[in-house]
Formats: sequence, structure tokens, C-alpha cells
Amino acid sequence: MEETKWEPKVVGFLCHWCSYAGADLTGSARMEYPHNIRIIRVPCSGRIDPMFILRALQNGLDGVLVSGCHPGDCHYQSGNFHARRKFAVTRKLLEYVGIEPERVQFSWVAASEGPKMAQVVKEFVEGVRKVGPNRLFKDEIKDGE
Amino acid sequence: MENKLKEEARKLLKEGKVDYIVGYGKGTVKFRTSPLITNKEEDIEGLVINPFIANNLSRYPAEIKGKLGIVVKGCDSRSLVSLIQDNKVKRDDIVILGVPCEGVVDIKKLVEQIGADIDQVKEIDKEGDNLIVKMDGSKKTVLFGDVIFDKCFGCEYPTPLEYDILLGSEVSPRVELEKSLKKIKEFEDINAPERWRYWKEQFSKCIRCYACRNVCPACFCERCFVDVNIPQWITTYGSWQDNLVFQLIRTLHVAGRCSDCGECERSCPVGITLRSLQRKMVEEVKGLFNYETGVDKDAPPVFTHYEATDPEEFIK
Amino acid sequence: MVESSQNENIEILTYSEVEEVSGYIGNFDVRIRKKARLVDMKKCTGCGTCYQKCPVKVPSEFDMETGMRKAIYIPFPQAVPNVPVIDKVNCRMFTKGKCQICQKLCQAEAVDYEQEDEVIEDKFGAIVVATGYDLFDASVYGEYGGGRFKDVISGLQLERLISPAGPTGGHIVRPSDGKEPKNVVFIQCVGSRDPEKGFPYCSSVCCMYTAKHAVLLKEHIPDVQTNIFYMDIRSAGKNYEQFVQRTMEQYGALYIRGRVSKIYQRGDKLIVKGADTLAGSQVEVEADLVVLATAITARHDSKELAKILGIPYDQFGFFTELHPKLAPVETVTSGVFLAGACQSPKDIPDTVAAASGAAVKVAALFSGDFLSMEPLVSTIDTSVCSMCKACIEVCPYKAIQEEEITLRDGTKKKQLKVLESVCHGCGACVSTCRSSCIMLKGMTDEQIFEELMAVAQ
Amino acid sequence: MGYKKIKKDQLNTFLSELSKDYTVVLPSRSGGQVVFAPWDGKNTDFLDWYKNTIIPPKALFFPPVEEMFRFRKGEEGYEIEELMPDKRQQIIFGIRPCDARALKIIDMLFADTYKDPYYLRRRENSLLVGLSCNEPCDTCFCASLDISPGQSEDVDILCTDVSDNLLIEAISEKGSNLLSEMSGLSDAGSEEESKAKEMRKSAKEKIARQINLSGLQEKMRSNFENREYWEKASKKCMACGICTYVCPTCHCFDINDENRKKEGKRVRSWDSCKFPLFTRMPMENPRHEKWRRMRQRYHHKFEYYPMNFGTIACTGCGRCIRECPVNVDVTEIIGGI
Repeated sequence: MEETKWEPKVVGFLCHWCSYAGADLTGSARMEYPHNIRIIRVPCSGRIDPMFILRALQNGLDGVLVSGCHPGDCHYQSGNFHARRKFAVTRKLLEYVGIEPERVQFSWVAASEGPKMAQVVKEFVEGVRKVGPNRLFKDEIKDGE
Repeated sequence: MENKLKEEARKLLKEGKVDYIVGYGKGTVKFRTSPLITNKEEDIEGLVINPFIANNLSRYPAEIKGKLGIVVKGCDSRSLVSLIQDNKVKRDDIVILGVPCEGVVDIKKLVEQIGADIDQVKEIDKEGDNLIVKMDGSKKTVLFGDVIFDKCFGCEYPTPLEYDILLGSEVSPRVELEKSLKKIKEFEDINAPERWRYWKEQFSKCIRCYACRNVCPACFCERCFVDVNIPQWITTYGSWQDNLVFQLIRTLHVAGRCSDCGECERSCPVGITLRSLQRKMVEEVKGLFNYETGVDKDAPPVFTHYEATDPEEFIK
Repeated sequence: MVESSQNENIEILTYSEVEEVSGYIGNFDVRIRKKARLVDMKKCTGCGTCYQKCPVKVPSEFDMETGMRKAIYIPFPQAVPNVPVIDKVNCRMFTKGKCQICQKLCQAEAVDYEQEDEVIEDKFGAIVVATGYDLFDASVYGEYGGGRFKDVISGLQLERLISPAGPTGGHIVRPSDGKEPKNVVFIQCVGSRDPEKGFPYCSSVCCMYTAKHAVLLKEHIPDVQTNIFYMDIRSAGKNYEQFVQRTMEQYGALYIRGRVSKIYQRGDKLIVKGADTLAGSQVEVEADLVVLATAITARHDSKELAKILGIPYDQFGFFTELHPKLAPVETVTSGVFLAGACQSPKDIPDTVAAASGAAVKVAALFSGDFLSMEPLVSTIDTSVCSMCKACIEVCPYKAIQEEEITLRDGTKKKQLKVLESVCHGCGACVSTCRSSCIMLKGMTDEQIFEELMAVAQ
Repeated sequence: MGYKKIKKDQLNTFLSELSKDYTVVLPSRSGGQVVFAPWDGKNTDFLDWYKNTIIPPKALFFPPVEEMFRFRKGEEGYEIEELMPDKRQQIIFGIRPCDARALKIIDMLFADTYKDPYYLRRRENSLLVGLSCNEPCDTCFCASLDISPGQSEDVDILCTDVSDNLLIEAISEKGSNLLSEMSGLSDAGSEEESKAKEMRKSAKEKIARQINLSGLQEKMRSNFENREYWEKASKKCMACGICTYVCPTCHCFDINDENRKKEGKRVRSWDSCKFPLFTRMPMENPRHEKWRRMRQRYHHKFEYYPMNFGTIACTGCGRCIRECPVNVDVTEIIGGI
């Protein structure tokens, strides 16, 4: 009965210059995207520590979206290139230990790509909805809810 | 090999080329060796090289001031090179005494093979590909290849890649990659919730002694991120959740700098299969960025550099 | 230029290249290679005897190969400094080992074949990049002759032909036979606005200079007919549209909206075939001269320069400004400013505006004793830093440096510091630092973590 | 009360009977290691393979992580929810003499001027059934510390494995009361008794490792400032916390409050003097260098504890020697002073 009420709650770490601006554009262009996402603005995708992702999941968020500028477009020249390497292994490790890949999504969204932002969020939230609520970090005992 | 080591070590100390010799000495626990760090010539006689030299000594150069003559196996030499890349060790400050290594005996495996407690074993000799295990009144022969650490199966660089003095002739690699990756492959075949459950159980055992971190040559931080209290990412005491997150982040921190020496898993007093995480990362870093830890001391460390063509098919 | 060269606060280094830039805003260390011009600048009086008597003639780069120059030359009569340079590639002294005419004739004894490059290392407070542009090579267009027809020239070549100081002294003649053209075709957007063969962007100045050329042609050759093939007329500027209208109405330029499909030779004429999309018909023009408005492109070596300066560039090689609207002359590297077409195609007023802007930015920078910066910068807790220096590697601005300090007990200790004036606050160092000893002010782990906890509630 | 005995294959019945009133905790294999865990009601095969656990039984009384209480800011100040251990009675079955002694040693601290309610409640509600060692490990050196591997005064009941039988002996009154209520035990004959004596003697003789305690405290005091000694001794130490966490007598802990918004909890967890951050409050660990921390540990065990409580805080269980990744050996270090 809880399942019908459950709505995914996901967090998005968006870089200030591209993806955050892209999300802004989505709004100002009056495009809709799922309300399930809460956005945290960071200066650059290179600022994102894999710790943020794990911490979000540990605190019960159902998914984490990480988004930055397209390669070559980084406002800080190379932040997203460094981030890309980091994310590549992070994703592999999380998958290896058994975290559903749907829960952690990376994307490149430019400031002009309002529609893409909406699309990415929509697909991501749908993916999270499919894998269900995040119970990964719950203790067995407390699962009896 | 042992005699050559003693001879070279004595020479290095006598000529003042090094302040300390870091090698292996006889341990006080059966068949275990123990790091022997000395600046005295009379201690040199205690140096040993045998199939039980498990420790990765490359952690010491970052810690001990002065010039060191250090004994390394293939995998240890790569840790050392990685430390050179990370600016923690100056190449000129160390004299590397390389040990071509055929593999190191995992005493746990040995105990399983002989079906007896290690305390009952009196003597172990290596004869060719066999180990002759002498116990009270009985003798058992086990295949050397069956009792070495898992990491040794996949070892591509048994002879140190970086050395000043090589203490023996080169050993050809024992690349039994399949055997080495068997556990990882098997693990990947189980479904995600089961995999998660596995780690949950593993990290419920963790007592946060931080041996995994403290024995790891790649973990040289003055202050570990778990010890940061503003913000306190991870509590200093261990719930399995925090233990797991700690280890995952540690794994990411050492990714690309881990030479798969396996010290974390060997040291873990509660037997958490830590190497499985590390080895997985070694594979991924190799697959994604074609980078192997400590193979080239002039190569830029993998996570402070990038290529415009790095894989990104996972990014939408 | 002459005025600048006489200002005591301005030193002009021509025939020089920047080789290395390190340091940071207010403290740039720049290494400049002053190439050997083989003429002693201090001795030369600028009399001009040497290049008048030099026996070697080569096509002049400045005149876009519409005219010739000597192997010892000044690029154009008003060049600053008025000191010639020897072109080693063509000079007989270097190709054949003998000649020495210029040296013998020089009364000031300024010619020195043995002169070597001079390397200057100096400190500078700011850098303005104004390296200009290159022109698109139109020979990729087979339909315009692919570079085979002498009488298909670029707008800039026509500019040289019109110039009184140009190779023809201002007489407009066809390169092939020196005849005065009576029917001239202009083709706009050659390479620009063409993602297929050239570049998607608009070169921004061609509409206006083509109109100007049509006017000048008419003034020089009253019976000339100008035909202009265009895509749109982009005349967004003060009085620009009126000028274009005047070109059509008073100077009789025939504007044809459409593209040219083929140019071929018939006798001494060039036949230009194209479409008139407004009339909906094919047109064929018998032309004496065809002038291509070739695209403005980034300098061929702009990417190398960008790397030296530590500034970003776009996919076409133009340098990228800090912000397209709010910081159009700044770059992400503090203390490096942009002016002119090295940033994007610009016309003269825009270039002057940008240059003035950059100059004022520099002046404002130099006027203060302190520099005010965005507060979003990183700081290092050196007490817990383990000196792995990974942060130095990932910092795109070289904002993290090693320094040596003396402790109270007299021992020296190496540690890292962030140059706050150089840091842009991207935070790459923060996430790279495994021991979390770098903090980005205003975007600390703690702040982000609190945000996350609020989101998770 | 004399010796009782039970056939080893009858142990199941004995344990079942105990399980009626007590939670029986005994050695079992879990996740590849030996731990004390509640009895599954079936297996008694631990007699065949059990030597000792890696995590000492102190964890049953003083757990690695313990929530002490929770707090919540209500409308009228803070509400506190106490989290005392429940009053369930438990039997620790199979504790070794060295570890039983270790509990006696920790008792001195936790029941001294400060009486630790968490520890003491568990202690009071527990009954120790010891199991004497017939085959001590290579790393054991309890004999040097006046502990007999086969004998213990620190348990309530002591069992000795004599081939087919388990010899059972009540040591404390509590133990004697319990035994008198048990059915299914028979009296042991003199044959078993003498056999047990013999085994105890031989077990003690098997212990080869020694630690020299004569005049130790004097020696330690005069060696205290011998920096060179301690630097050399600690050179190979990796400064992890294994030795302290597997030590049956180490008892240092850290207390943390975890708050979020208006509620939180206070948690006590093990801490280790080997960590650079140990006692780093309010400023700095006074023992920043590794050798100072190592010296502190040994001095605490072999000098300060005897000074305060009259007994050395080491039982010779050998865990620290066995588990140390670099084989730092307490007998070597103490012996070298």
C-alpha cells in the first residue's frame, strides 16, 4: 500500500555554468520536468566528490543525478574532464557493490539545453521509479515498516 | 638471494649510501616474517628472503626520514613507484633492492591444504614447485601454486620494474588471470541485491581498527578523510553503513594508485574480503584508461590527468 | 602606431613571439623571443637604400600577394618601427652565400647577418591578447575555381588594390592582365555561415566591407558594374543600413540574393552562374573580376598561444571571454584580457571598443594597491596537507604553488599555498584532495553537506 | 563440591537445559571467523576446533559501539531516552582462562570510583563457563603472567576437556548453585580428576613464549626517557588499532554525540591509543609521534595499571602478536627493556 504512494526523491548536483543554467532555462521556457528532483548547485562538476553521491544514498535519497558542461565547454577549462574519469570508476564501483546503476546518473547538459535537461530528469526519475525506494542503507530491523 | 641481500645491505650501510635498511626479518609468529628496519650492521644478519615475505614495505619510505635501502617484491615496487609519482618518495632517497618473486604463501590457504593447525607445523621447505610441510611425525607435500595469495596468480610483474640492485634472476610472470579474477567474476554474476547484502554482512564485522588504511602504501594522508570532523562525513564509530561508505571512498581514493599488493585484506583481523574491491578497481582503471599503477614512474597519475577521448558512454 | 611608439610608457616589440607565461595577475613572468631581424635597430636610420637596391623580389604578404617585396624589406611604408628585416628564406646571402649588397650599401652599418635571437624575460602585470585573425582559404570551393583563376580574389586583396599605398598605387586592375575591370562580382559568405565546408558562424564584417568596396569601385571606375551575391544583408550597426541602401541606390550595386553555383573561364572573362532566389531564376554574369568575402578565422596558431596563456578557446580557435555578456574582454585567467578579432570576428568599432575596454580594465587593475576578487577561492590547511600535490596537477589556473617557510625553530618546511588572485573557485582541487585539506570558501563540503541533509529530510 | 562430568556427546542436552533460563553464548563460526554468538541449539562441535576468538569476550560486556541514550528537544526541554542493556541473563560458555582474567582486570576500572552502569549490568547478569586450554597457541604467554591455561579462578564454572568427557567444576558460589540445579551430570571419578590435572600441567608446560616481569616496573620507569629504544621498537608499527581492539583488557573509548535537528544520540565506541587522533581534544594528541603512543600503551599495561590497581593489564592471550600485520611482539618489546 505504501508503494502506490511512494514518489522517488532524488537530488541533482548541477554545475553552475552549464547544467544549472540549463535547468534554469527549462523553467523560464516553461518546460515541465518531474518535481522529484531537488537541485544543489556546485561551481563545477569537478567539484563533486563521490562522497556526495554516497552520502545522498546513505541518507535515503532514491537517486543522484550529476550533471556538468559538455567536454570542452567547461567554464573552468578541465573540471568536467577530471570529473569524467572520477565518475567512470565511481559508477563501476557502486555497481559492483550492488547499488542499482539506475540510481546514479551522469549527464552533460549545456546552458542552452533546456529541453535536454527536462528529458534527462524525466528519464532518470523514471529509472529510479522502476528500481523502487532506496532501502540500501536501511538496517534490517527497521525495514519492518 | 638472501646472502646477496645481506652483502649488498651491509655495503650500503657501510658506505653510508643509506641511513636505514628496510627488509624482512624472521618473525616471532610461526612462518611469518616481520619488517626489519635497521641502521646497524650487526642486524643485517637477521635479514631473510623466503616464500613468506608478505608485507609491503613500501609504506616505510614515506614515513622514515633519511635514505633507505628497501627490499621490494614486484608488487611492492609498483607501490613504491606510485609513491614517487605522488611526490611522497624521492627516487634519489631510496636504493631499491629488488626481489624477483614467485609468489608469497598465504598461510590461511596452507592451513586449509594440510588440514592441520599451523601451530603443529614444525618446518616448511620449498623444493621446486612443492612445499614440504613437516609436522609432528608426519610430512605433507603441497603444490606451491596452490597456497600462494590470490593476488600472485594474476601477477604480471613478479620481477620489480624499478630497482637499483636485483637480488636474483628475473622470474617469468605467472599470469593466471582467470584464476586471479575468478572470485570477482563469480561475484559479478550474482544479482545486485545479493551483492549488496554480501558487503553489508562483510562490513558488519568491521571494527574500524583502520589496519586496511594504515598498512596501505597508497594511504599516506596526514589526516584521513574519516578523521575530518567538520563536516563529519562518516562517524568515527562503526555502523555497517559508515564502515562500508568509508571503505568505498577509500577504494576510490586509492584507485589508480593501488598495486594490488593485498595488504589490506591480509591485515584485516576480521577477514573482510577487501581485495575484491581493490582488484576490481585495478581492472576498471586498466580497462577504462589503460593505466597500470606503478609501471611507469614518469607517467602522470591517472586521476590528476585526462584525455579528451576518455570513455563517456555512461554519461547521458 | 607611430604615436604609440613615441609614448615613453609603451614599448613595442615587433617581430617577436611570446614563448612562455607563468605567474599570475600582477606578476606574470613572460619570456619573449625577439627574433633576429639581421638589422641593428639602433644603427638603422630608415633610409631605405637597402630594400631599394635588394635584387630579390618575392610576393608581398602584406599585399596579400598582389604585389612584390624585397628580401630585405619593411612590410608596408608606415610600418613601425621603420627598420627593415631580412627574410632569410629568400635572401641570397642565405640561399647562395653571396650578395651582401645591402650590407655594402648601408652607411649606418646596420646590417648584421650574424645577429641572433634575443630572449627577453620580464615581469608584467597584465596581458592583452590582440592577435587578430586569419582568412579562410577559399580554394576548397571548387565552384569558385578552387584557386585556379587569377581574377578570383579575396576582399582583402581588393582592399590592397584600392589602397593608394598598395602595389598598384590605388589603380584597380585585374591580376591576370592588368586591365581595369568593368564588371565585378562579389560573393558573400565564402566559408562563413557554411557548416559543410567552412564555419557555421557569421564573419560579421563582410556585408559592410563589400558595400564599401562597391562604393569605392564606382568612385574609381565610374562605368563599373558591381554585382553582389548575398545570403542576407547584415547591417546591424549605426548608420550601416543606410550605407547599404546608398550603395544600391546611389552607386548602382546590384544585389542578388542567392548562391553562386559555378565560375568558369570564357576568353578573358569569368562566367559566374548563380541563382537569384528573389526572382526565382538562374543568372549568369560575365565578370572581369570576382571578389570573395572569405570568412574570418582564428589565427592558425591560436591554440598554442592559448595554452601558453592558460586561456580557453572555442571549437574554432577563437579565445573565449569570461562571460559573453558581463565580462566580454576578460578571460578566465585573471589578468589576461582580449581585444579584437582573436576573440570572434569583429569590425573596427567593436575592436576599438573591446581594446578600449581591455585598456581600461588594465588601467583599473593597476590603479589599486589591492585587488578585489570573488570570495569563492580555495584555501589549504597546510597542517594536514600531505604534499602529494595532486591539486597542483588538476588546477587549470596554476593557482596552487609550493612555497618554503621557516618555522619558529628555524627549520625550513615546504608547503602549498593558493594564490587567491588566480583561483577561480572551480573546486577541482577540493574533490581531488583525498584528505579534504583544501576547502572552497562559499562552497565548502560542510555547506554542500548541509544542503544535502536538508534535501534528504 | 567436587568434579562433575558429562559425556561430550551429551553436551547438547546440557546446553539445552542452560538455555531455558539463560541466553547461552558460545564460540561459533561466522563469516570466516570465530566469534561468541548465541547458541543455535544444535552444534557442539566447537570443542573440536575452538582455540580462541579474535575479538575478545570483552566485546560482550563492552561492545565496540554502544548507544548510551537518545535525546530529543521537546516543548519543555530535552527528553532523554535511556538505553540501558536489558536484564537478560546470559551464560558465556567456553571463555578461556586468560580472557576470564581480563574481565577481572577491566572490572577493576569499570567498578572503581566510576561505576559504569552499562558494563556492570551486563557483568552482573552473566555467568562465565570457562574452558581450559589443552593445546595453547604458539603465541600464548599466559603462564608468565601467572595464569594457568588449564585453571581459572575467574570463572563461575570451569570445564576441562578430557577425551570423551567434559569435566565440570564449580568455582564460584553462583556456579555451584547453578550446577546443583542441573540434571544429567554425573560425579567424576578420581581417574578423570587426575587426568585433568595432568592435562593442565602439560598445557602449562607447552607454553614456550615468555615475558620477563621481574623488576619490570622499575626498569620501565628508568627506560621511560629512552627515546631511542622506543623509536626503534615502534619503527615498524603501522599505527593501526588492531592490537588494542583485539586486546582483552584494552578498554579505551570515545564518546560522541550525533545530533541532527532537534534530536540525537550519545554513542560510546572503542578507541585506540595507537591512533594519532586519540585524546585529540580540545587541541592535540600529546603523543603525536608513533613511538610515544607505543610507549604509552605498554606503560599503561605494565606500569600504570599495576600502580593503580595492583595488576598488570595483560593476560598473555597473544592476540596482539598474532594479529599484528607487521608482527610487533609485546614479549620482545617488554623483554628488551
